[in-house]
Amino acid sequence: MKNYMTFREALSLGTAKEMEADPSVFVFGLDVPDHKRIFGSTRGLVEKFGPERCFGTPLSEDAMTGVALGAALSGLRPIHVHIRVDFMMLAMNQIVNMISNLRYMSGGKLTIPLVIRAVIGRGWGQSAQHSKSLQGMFAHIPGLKVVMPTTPQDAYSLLRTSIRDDNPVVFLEHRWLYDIEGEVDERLTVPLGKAVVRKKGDAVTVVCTSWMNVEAHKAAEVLAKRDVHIEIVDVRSVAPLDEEEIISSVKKTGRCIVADYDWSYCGFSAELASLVYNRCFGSLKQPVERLGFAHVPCPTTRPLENIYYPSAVNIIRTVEKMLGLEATDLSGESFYSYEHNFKGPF
Amino acid sequence: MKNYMTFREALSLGTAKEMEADPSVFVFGLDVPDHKRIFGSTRGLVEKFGPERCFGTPLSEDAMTGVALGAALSGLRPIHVHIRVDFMMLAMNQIVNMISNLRYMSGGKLTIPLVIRAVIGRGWGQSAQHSKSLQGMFAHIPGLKVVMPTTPQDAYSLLRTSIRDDNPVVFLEHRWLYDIEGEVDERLTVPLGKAVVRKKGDAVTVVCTSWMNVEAHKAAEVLAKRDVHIEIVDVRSVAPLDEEEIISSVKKTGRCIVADYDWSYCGFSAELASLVYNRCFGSLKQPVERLGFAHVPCPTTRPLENIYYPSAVNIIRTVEKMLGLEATDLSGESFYSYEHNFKGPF
Amino acid sequence: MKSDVLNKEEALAVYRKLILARLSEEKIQEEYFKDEMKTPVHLGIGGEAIPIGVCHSLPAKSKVFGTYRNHSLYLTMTEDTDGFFGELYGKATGPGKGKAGSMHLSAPEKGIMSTSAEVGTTNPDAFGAALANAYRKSNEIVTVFFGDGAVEEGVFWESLNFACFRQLRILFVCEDNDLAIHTATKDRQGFKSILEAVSGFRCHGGSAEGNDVQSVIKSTHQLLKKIVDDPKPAFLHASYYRFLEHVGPKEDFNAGYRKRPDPEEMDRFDPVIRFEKELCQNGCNANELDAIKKEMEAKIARSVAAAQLAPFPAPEELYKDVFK
Amino acid sequence: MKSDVLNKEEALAVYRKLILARLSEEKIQEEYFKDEMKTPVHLGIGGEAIPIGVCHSLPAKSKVFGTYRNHSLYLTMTEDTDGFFGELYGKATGPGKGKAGSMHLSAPEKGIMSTSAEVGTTNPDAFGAALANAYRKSNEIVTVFFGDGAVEEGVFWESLNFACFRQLRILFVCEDNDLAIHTATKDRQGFKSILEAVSGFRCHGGSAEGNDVQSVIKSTHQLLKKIVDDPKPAFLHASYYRFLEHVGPKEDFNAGYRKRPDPEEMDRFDPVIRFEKELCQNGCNANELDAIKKEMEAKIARSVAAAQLAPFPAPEELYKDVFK
Ligand SMILES: Cc1ncc(C[n+]2csc(CCOP(=O)(O)OP(=O)(O)O)c2C)c(N)n1
Ligand SMILES: Cc1ncc(C[n+]2csc(CCOP(=O)(O)OP(=O)(O)O)c2C)c(N)n1
Ligand SMILES: [Mg+2]
Ligand SMILES: [Mg+2]
Repeated sequence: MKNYMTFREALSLGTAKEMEADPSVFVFGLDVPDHKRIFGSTRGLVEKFGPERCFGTPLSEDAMTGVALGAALSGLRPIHVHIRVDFMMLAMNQIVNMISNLRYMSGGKLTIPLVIRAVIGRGWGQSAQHSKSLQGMFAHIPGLKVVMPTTPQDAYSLLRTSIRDDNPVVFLEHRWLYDIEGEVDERLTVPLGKAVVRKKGDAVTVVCTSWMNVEAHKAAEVLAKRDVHIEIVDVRSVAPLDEEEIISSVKKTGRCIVADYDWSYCGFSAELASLVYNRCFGSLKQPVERLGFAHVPCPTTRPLENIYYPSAVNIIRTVEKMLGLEATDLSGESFYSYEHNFKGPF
Repeated sequence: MKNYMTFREALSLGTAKEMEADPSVFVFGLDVPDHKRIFGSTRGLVEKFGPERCFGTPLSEDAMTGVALGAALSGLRPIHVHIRVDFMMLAMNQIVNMISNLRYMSGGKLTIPLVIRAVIGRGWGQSAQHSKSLQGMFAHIPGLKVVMPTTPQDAYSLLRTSIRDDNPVVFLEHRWLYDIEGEVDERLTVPLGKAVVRKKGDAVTVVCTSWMNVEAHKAAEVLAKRDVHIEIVDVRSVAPLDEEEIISSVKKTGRCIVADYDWSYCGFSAELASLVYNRCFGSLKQPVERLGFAHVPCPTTRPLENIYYPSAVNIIRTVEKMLGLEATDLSGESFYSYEHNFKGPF
Repeated sequence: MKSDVLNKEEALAVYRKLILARLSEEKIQEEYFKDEMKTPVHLGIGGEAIPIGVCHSLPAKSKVFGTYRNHSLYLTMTEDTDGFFGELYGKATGPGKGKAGSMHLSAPEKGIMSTSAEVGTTNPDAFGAALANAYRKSNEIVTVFFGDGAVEEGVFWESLNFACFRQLRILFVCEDNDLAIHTATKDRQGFKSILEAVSGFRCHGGSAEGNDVQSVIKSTHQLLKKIVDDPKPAFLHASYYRFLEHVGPKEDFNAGYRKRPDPEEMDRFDPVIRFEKELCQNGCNANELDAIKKEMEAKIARSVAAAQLAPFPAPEELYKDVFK
Repeated sequence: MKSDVLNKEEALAVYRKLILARLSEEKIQEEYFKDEMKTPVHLGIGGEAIPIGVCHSLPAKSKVFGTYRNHSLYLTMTEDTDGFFGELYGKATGPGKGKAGSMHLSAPEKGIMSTSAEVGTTNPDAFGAALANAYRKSNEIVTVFFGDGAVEEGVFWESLNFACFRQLRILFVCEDNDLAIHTATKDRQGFKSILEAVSGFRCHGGSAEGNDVQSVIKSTHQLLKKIVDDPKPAFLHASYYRFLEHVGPKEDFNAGYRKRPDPEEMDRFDPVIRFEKELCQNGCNANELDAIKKEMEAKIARSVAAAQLAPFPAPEELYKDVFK
């Protein structure tokens, strides 16, 4: 069954499917069952599965993460939702010292089938406390899987796979992706650990996480007018990483831009760059370019926020630089912008 | 005045000097004033400066970090000590969402002169919950400085500089370094952000953090017998990073091993490797090699712990591989090991 | 310490602050739909009496810490509508040069140290400031404002324990609107009342009607006196009614999680209406109040106009203010 | 539910567990200096009656969570000295194949789910298990053990709030030795007593003499009954005296932070001596106890010998057990 739907609908649908299939799956977290339903991504669940399987919590991220862990240890399959990834900083003790370790420390006796969903990225001037991504921070910790879907199909399929996975999965969803629409084949399974080439090209490989895929597509469209064709690889799974898909693309194009939706320094961007250099040693035509957040806290005001975040324009300019092309006039282009697509207050 | 002293003594001395010089400096944290004195590194302070300026706390890492921040905002210069870096996971909200941001969000009005000292690394079978390093995780966050001293001189001088710094500094000390002895010149100032070449060589540049310097020196000693001379660069400051010192060494040798005392994936090791590749593009004789913890939680039992942590042997083998040398017989060598240097229980 | 009975001059000064806060937020309601204030706004309409009453009672130069629902607190501490609207419009004239936005207003030079959008997070920071006072042998009292939801965060209890253990001079103010976003207290809390829950700790406790600025002043006054007489933390609990949605400029009575109060209830909940009534009963006339209202309206209008015209921060500002 | 009055058979079964725990830890004291047990050990000598008394009272298959001071808990739940010493020697025969060490003993198949060296950390995990019971409409009760220090961690209060709000069937057991490492409670806590501090929450409360296994059994029994009659969390507070240093096999009375109790006090503090006396007063003879002691000694000696001979985990084990 194929259906056209938004990313947020795909998330609700994927959750509902797993809740139907397995009575041990439940979803909880602050504001999960309220009328806003985490930007609509948990819509329909409390009606369908009742308040035992879809419920809110006190403001206690640390304890609630422990509760999720304890429930998972007891054979349930919790999905714990955070409306902002920033709040997970309160739960780092459980995540880094318990969830990631407990199976190992028990010699493999304990199993932790747990999904932590968290919203990342921009909203309406979300400031330094409601705007992080942190995939690199989570992926740095052995024992965690880290997933970043970009399309409605992946939101649906990767969420289902993550729920079925017997291990802890951090599932990061960009705030702006919720509105993206696309076809979703309900039978399609996507395994964790598989990257995908989203657009074929020969000029430069642009390796993207999350929202950067959207920016890269826009960049591709603009560049195509000059007959420059970039190849876009959507990482999808930050840990485990699909090295082969990425490397085979870079081997083909000989050039690589890492467009990671996070701070670059000591992040996933560094890992990707280092990997590409290592595996393509001697065959790269140019150094890898890394695009990411400016290395400062996220500012609230729009003009600074616009240059804080990497964008299609940065990709275009970087491609031009790598290929020795002149900077094209972008004044006629319309890029994704809040002004047309996204309103406040949150 | 030069004195021969241990790393732990250098830390107490540096703290005492700053406390003498500036009445707004104080040191606090769990167990700071008890008879063990954080492995001896706060010895003499409570006697000299009294319980107002050297005190213990409840077990409340999150709040105590906030208390440190609030005191710093009020013009004091707190030094907050954690006997294990792992416990800082409880304070990540304050660190990542407040301490690193507050100056920025206040448009530069708030100043946060704060040092967070934390012990990293191995002890006596410390397991997955008392053995992390996490320099990459902290350095990933804009607004934090991250320092890792290796010698008594640096412990002394970098701690003093960190206390005088008007910004938040995470200061990471390896448990085993406390026993290291060396000369300390009390007048010597070391600025943050400066790496140093510890040993000159021409074969391979080994860029080291913290304890890896000790391992690299042992490796250098062994390799020197075969007339292979490695150059050892001690990073010292993970953020800000001294790119030039590192790059100029690699440009000279043409080969680089990154020996970071942490997990490699998405960590500082990735950043260093990516940097070296980028700045030495086309001039590296071989791919950068990265040594770090095995990408698993830290096991307790000695035989697994010994292969979990990177060592002099790994450095030797990697150098041999890079230079196309046969693996030398190491059976006659005595490497640093717990058995001879370090006893339990902690 | 100030008296807890307001003379006319003081009463009008308090009124002035109430009306400044109220009209400023009503101005936001008016302007927000234009999408020029590109920052989430957590309006405090209905709750103004708490920060205003408490801060009125505090000695000059007291330090306060707060939450993202900070407009009244910022305005009562600073009266700086220029900076306020500058920040809301993301302009270089804001106290955070636009980097802060609505949720992080601060003016340390005026005593409002920091406000945070991570619930509960400024609690321990305030205790650090109180510790700094103790360190310097100062008797100043630090105040921290937080919502009923913040009480569920572990850091609240850690902070409470620390403050009570160290017997710091600190005033906790719980601004209780019985809601965390859309969830009622009864669906979140495992204790009968917050005052009862903290009663096992070594601190003073008291409550106030949060929609009655005089009640807030009275209770604050009593607690401050207790801190002076017997130095240890004091906990003030004040209930109020949140008129608008959690975040954003609108009402949301049709959302389903609560019903619209009837008009008389509304009036009773409204600290401005309530205080106006009392003022009029106690010798102020409507003209006096009107004049203040007009003055505040004009002040706000000037600040909004200035903010709209003010420049955005220059691009190089992105990289400034990270480190000193 | 078991009775809270022990018949002889039960009493001897409890004694057996007490003596197993005590002798196992004394064996550690004996062996540790050889540096073959390469793991920090937090010995529970003086505190054995708490986990043993509580677990004796629990229905079969109950789940428990604990701390790094977990030896008595592990042994009373499993009686598995082979695994225990295997783990302490870092051998493949330990329940964690040597990866866990002393601080993380667990045997989920026997109900001891996890124990943690991050203070306070297993509290919420236990509530997750209790939530799982509620989810499955099971009336089983989960138990969590923690020290007096853990109460200062925010997560304790978050967990308490959640458990009380959800009215989960859970037994909190505070093993109070008045110390966190070397710091006395009075130097850390801002409340009069922990029972008073939690009394504002919707839970049952009770206390026991932690050095008296019968007192522990009695109080546990009462609280379990309360949970059954009126399902909500129950909080058991039990004091005991820690005989040894915080971590490591030795005494540390010369460290300066506390003085050595006089010999009679010592005996009074000692749950084994105390219980032996009572057993002898109530119809057991010294021979019976001696026989149990001998049996346990032999069991321990066998396990230690086996552990010493057992293989270490193979190198490839390093990479196993991260993911399922
Ligand atoms: C640590 C943290 N968790 C969750 C949130 C999301 N959140 C924002 S406001 C809020 C409700 C807070 O309620 P309360 O403390 O009563 O303050 P109020 O909004 O009622 O003034 C929540 C859950 C957050 N900002 N920070
Ligand atoms: C989160 C955390 N903070 C600090 C420590 C260091 N530490 C280990 S044990 C301990 C004292 C704990 O006291 P308590 O909970 O009373 O347990 P006890 O050791 O007395 O059994 C401390 C502070 C830790 N392990 N974990
Ligand atoms: Mg509220
Ligand atoms: Mg204790």
